Amino acid sequence: MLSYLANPQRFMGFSAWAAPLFAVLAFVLFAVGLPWALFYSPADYQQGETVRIMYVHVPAAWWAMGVYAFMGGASFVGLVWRHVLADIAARAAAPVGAVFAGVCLVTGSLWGAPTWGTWWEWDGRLTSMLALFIIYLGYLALWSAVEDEEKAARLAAILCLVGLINLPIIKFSVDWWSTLHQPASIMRSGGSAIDPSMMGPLLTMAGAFLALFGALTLYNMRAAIFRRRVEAAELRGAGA
Amino acid sequence: MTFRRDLALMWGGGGVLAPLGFFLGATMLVPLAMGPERALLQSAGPPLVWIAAALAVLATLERLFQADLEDGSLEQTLLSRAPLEALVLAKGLALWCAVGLPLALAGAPAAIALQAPVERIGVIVVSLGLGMAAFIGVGLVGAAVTAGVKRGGVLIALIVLPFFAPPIIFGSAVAAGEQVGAALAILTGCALAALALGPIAAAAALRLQAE
Amino acid sequence: MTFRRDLALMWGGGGVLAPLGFFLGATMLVPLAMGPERALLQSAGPPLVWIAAALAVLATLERLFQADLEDGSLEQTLLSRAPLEALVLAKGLALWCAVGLPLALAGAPAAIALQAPVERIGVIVVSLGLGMAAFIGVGLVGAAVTAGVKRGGVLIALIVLPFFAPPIIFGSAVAAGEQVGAALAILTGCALAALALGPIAAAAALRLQAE
Amino acid sequence: MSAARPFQDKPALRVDGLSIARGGRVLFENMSFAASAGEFVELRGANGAGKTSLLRALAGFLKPRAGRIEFDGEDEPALALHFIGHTNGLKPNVSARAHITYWAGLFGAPPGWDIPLQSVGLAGMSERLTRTLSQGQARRLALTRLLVAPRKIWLLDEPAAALDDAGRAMVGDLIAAHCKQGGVVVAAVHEPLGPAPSQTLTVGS
Amino acid sequence: MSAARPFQDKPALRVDGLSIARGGRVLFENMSFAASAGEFVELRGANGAGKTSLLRALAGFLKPRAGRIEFDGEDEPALALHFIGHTNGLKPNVSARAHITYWAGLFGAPPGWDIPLQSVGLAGMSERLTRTLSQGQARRLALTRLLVAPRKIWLLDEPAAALDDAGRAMVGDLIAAHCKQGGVVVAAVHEPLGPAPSQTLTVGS
Ligand code: HEM
Ligand SMILES: Nc1ncnc2c1ncn2[C@@H]1O[C@H](COP(=O)(O)OP(=O)(O)OP(=O)(O)O)[C@@H](O)[C@H]1O
Ligand SMILES: Nc1ncnc2c1ncn2[C@@H]1O[C@H](COP(=O)(O)OP(=O)(O)OP(=O)(O)O)[C@@H](O)[C@H]1O
Ligand SMILES: [Mg+2]
Ligand SMILES: [Mg+2]
Repeated sequence: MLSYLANPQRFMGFSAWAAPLFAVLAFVLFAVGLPWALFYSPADYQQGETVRIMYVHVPAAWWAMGVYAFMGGASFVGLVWRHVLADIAARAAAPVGAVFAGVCLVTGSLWGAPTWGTWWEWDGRLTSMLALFIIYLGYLALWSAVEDEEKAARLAAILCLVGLINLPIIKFSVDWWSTLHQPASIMRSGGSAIDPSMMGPLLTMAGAFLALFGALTLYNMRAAIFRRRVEAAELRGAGA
Repeated sequence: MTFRRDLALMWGGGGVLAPLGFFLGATMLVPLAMGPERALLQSAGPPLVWIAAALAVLATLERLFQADLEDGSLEQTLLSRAPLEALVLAKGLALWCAVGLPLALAGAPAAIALQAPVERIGVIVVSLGLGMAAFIGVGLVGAAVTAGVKRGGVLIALIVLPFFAPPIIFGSAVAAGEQVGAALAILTGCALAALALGPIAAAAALRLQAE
Repeated sequence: MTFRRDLALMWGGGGVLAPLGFFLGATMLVPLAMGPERALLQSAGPPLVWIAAALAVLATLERLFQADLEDGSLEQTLLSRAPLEALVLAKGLALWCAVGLPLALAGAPAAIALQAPVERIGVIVVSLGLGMAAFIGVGLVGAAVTAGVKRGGVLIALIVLPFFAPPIIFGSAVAAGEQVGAALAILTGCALAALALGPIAAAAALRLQAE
Repeated sequence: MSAARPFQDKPALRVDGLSIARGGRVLFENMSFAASAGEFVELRGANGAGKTSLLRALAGFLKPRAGRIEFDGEDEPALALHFIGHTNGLKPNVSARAHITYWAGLFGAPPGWDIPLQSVGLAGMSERLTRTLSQGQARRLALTRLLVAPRKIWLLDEPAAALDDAGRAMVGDLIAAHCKQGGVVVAAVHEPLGPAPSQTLTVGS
Repeated sequence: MSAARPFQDKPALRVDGLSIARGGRVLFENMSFAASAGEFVELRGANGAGKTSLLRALAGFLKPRAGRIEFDGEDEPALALHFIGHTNGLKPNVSARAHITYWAGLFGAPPGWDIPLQSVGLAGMSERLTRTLSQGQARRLALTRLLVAPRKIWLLDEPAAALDDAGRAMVGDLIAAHCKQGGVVVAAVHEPLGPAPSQTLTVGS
């Protein structure tokens, strides 16, 4: 599958229908998940209605990390097998991941104000999530600061791989530090500790975020490939 | 290896004292800015030693490889018999000897000036030494990745600071006397990981920088 | 004059963002190092904004004239029709616009992050702006005197930091909300004096640097 | 005629008993020469002889150990000369055009001046950052300083370094034209530049 | 005989269909040439033609747009060549001797090597900081890299820049001697260096 798509020509063919498909899927999942989460799911017995922030916060947090892991994989492929499409994929995913991280931070701090009584604390998880957000920004800034695209791709890939180390830190920060933020209750060894009635909307929203990521990334990649084709044509023109 | 390291030490030694002056100046300014309240200094001071150290390293990073790139000595390094990773590691170790070690030692008077308890000075110096190694390992990558870039300075800060966070958190814990043993262990881990992986990533980046 | 100033602005604009990243990074590290104790941050934080700003300026000074000396553009400046004092002043003003002003503005979020009361943000930004002018005026002299020197970095720190003390003391008073009026007046005085005398001394030093 | 030779009537450069030392070593002693309007003085000498040091002393950057340098008819000699040293004086991340406008302000270009990139063979490069220029292109850009604002005395340190044959010819033509206008050119060279020098000084023993 | 020409039997450098672009502009396309042991290849071309870019591509610093560069008989081409670029690769506050010892370590000088300052006309300057060297002296110091450790292929970018007549002759002699030993020299020049090139390539259209 991957090696099949590694050809830009075939990728363009595939993404021509896959990108809109993901977009439609995201739309449908949001259309189902948002009302479910906001109106038809139970309020928490402790937190009341504010718990509904969770349905945005948690998927955003998951996919902020997930997108970074995806970029890590793509960067590795780009570095080792010199694959242009992998470089483009990593670059295309980054803004989406940055936005997810930003959404996680904003919803988290909106949620923190009523429940913890503070917008922001320098606790382990919050800090490492902020670090992830900054790493995203640094990655994007590096990419745009280097003029030569191929060089930019390699340098950014190196940075991305180095930044992977932050993911386990975010994941386990709640266990390593004694903190405000609650420890994992869904994805943990020994089964989920969350009420099943919350699980449905949460997973739907997680699916919606994933589909959104897929759609945006594919569209970004297509745009990048079109731009490169135009530039390559100009270069050929200048040489002749 | 040691031979080359010593060479690199002299080589990279252009601005050895600068970060030291920077560091001592910074810690000198703290009491001025905070006023002479002892209690405040006592709790805020020791962590500030860490911040000053991190900033002193940060300030040296921008020119670390950029100078080599501009004056053509990076090209020569690429033609060397020794693997580039080893040369970068040597540069990192030289930087640690030239900047990290003096800063860690200067941490003693600085910590005293900032009212850290005297019996804690020993661990503070050790932890600073470890932390500097971690900063430098990460800093090598930031410096290498941004070497040819127009606005290198901000980029380095942006890239490197998220990675500076863990050593600072645990280092300040040591300085504040909390969970010293565990924090020292984590700092050692950070330092080793940074010095092991940093040069590899930095060398890969430098290879791309010669244009 | 304005014409030349704008030119100098573009000219000196190489590393505009670097100090900003440095400053914001520094203020971000503070709470990491000090731990999340709110009370401590509240009293220690605002003065730290000043220290971070001073260090950010200090970090830009080393290369301020050294780059001009190395690449031969200082020679051209000496052949200019405009008096060197005016050119140095223009460089100082450009530095203030490019570094000082952004830093002063960045002081607002930084002060908030360090738990300064919201109603005090206005004066903090104004006082930072004045303080940056004072730092830059003094910094020009330090940078000019050490431009051709082997170990410029420490020297600048040594020369410049004693003169940074008064603005920092009064600026931190503003940030802490003590005697704001008087402190602002003194800061204005510092800024004017530094900008008036700094370029004269710096120009005299630069004339000797072309060898 | 006088419009064509604006510098003609003023006298020019006189050096008397000049002696220069660098790092505690005397490079040369008791050098004397004079150049009047329209003269092209060629400086020759081995590497390390002191050509650059002499030119820097003439420009006022280096204090001689002894001797006098006079620019007759000029109160402020620094305002009467252009200096092209070994270094080009370029900022890597600044465009060619921005350099030239900066110099125009610095040296006081006359009203109606034009960006002289065409004349040094850099047509179409005005927006290029100078770090993307080749060595010879950078040297050509540095030479535009001579054309941005007219100044009587040109002190040139190996002006044709890194230039190709066309570039050397161009430098020769610039010098010849300047001398014809009554300017004075003092140039350190390792190889003749084209126009016949009116005097050749050998620096060093 | 074979001791005098240590590189003789190995084949050397081959370039096939090379095409180089800088900043979105193609400098040249489809360049091919080969040089065997003992050859001196001269690169000519106007300023900005692409001589430096070609040499950097040969050294492996610059990735060509298309084409192949082969160093026959060498697994690790970077270890088989010396590169002297436009910049000298000197640190201003480090002494000449320290530079040379550093290079000796970097390039793997054979045991019993000697500091070759005499051979480039810098005798007695080993303790000088390089910022106190004149332009030509600095270039000579950079050239000592060629002598510290023997390498088969020399890529030289205007090696005689800033050198006086004696210096140019010295560079010519170094090249001739290296070719005689079976080395390969590729040098970009604006003026002939002395030894007759075995081939002259003109870069650019
Ligand atoms: C700016 C502040 C916050 C940040 C940066 C943040 C960050 C994160 C991250 C990164 C995760 C994913 C963890 C994982 O999958 O292992 C997460 C999950 C979660 N967060 Fe937050 N959070 C913030 C504030 C809050 C607040 C205020 C609450 C509620 C009081 C909250 C409740 C949760 C819950 C319930 C989860 C799911 C935990 C799980 O089952 O894994 N967060 N948050
Ligand atoms: N700062 C310095 N300290 C000590 N000696 C110096 C210094 N600068 C130059 N010298 C020495 O002064 C002498 C003259 O240098 P100068 O640069 O004037 O020579 P030059 O004739 O221009 O040589 P080149 O042809 O190589 O450019 C040289 O021997 C040089 O080593
Ligand atoms: N980084 C870059 N970005 C864009 N263009 C570049 C870059 N570097 C070089 N160039 C252009 O590539 C061309 C070739 O440059 P190169 O330095 O190879 O020329 P050269 O033949 O060595 O010239 P010279 O004789 O002046 O040294 C020039 O036109 C130059 O402007
Ligand atoms: Mg000279
Ligand atoms: Mg060239």
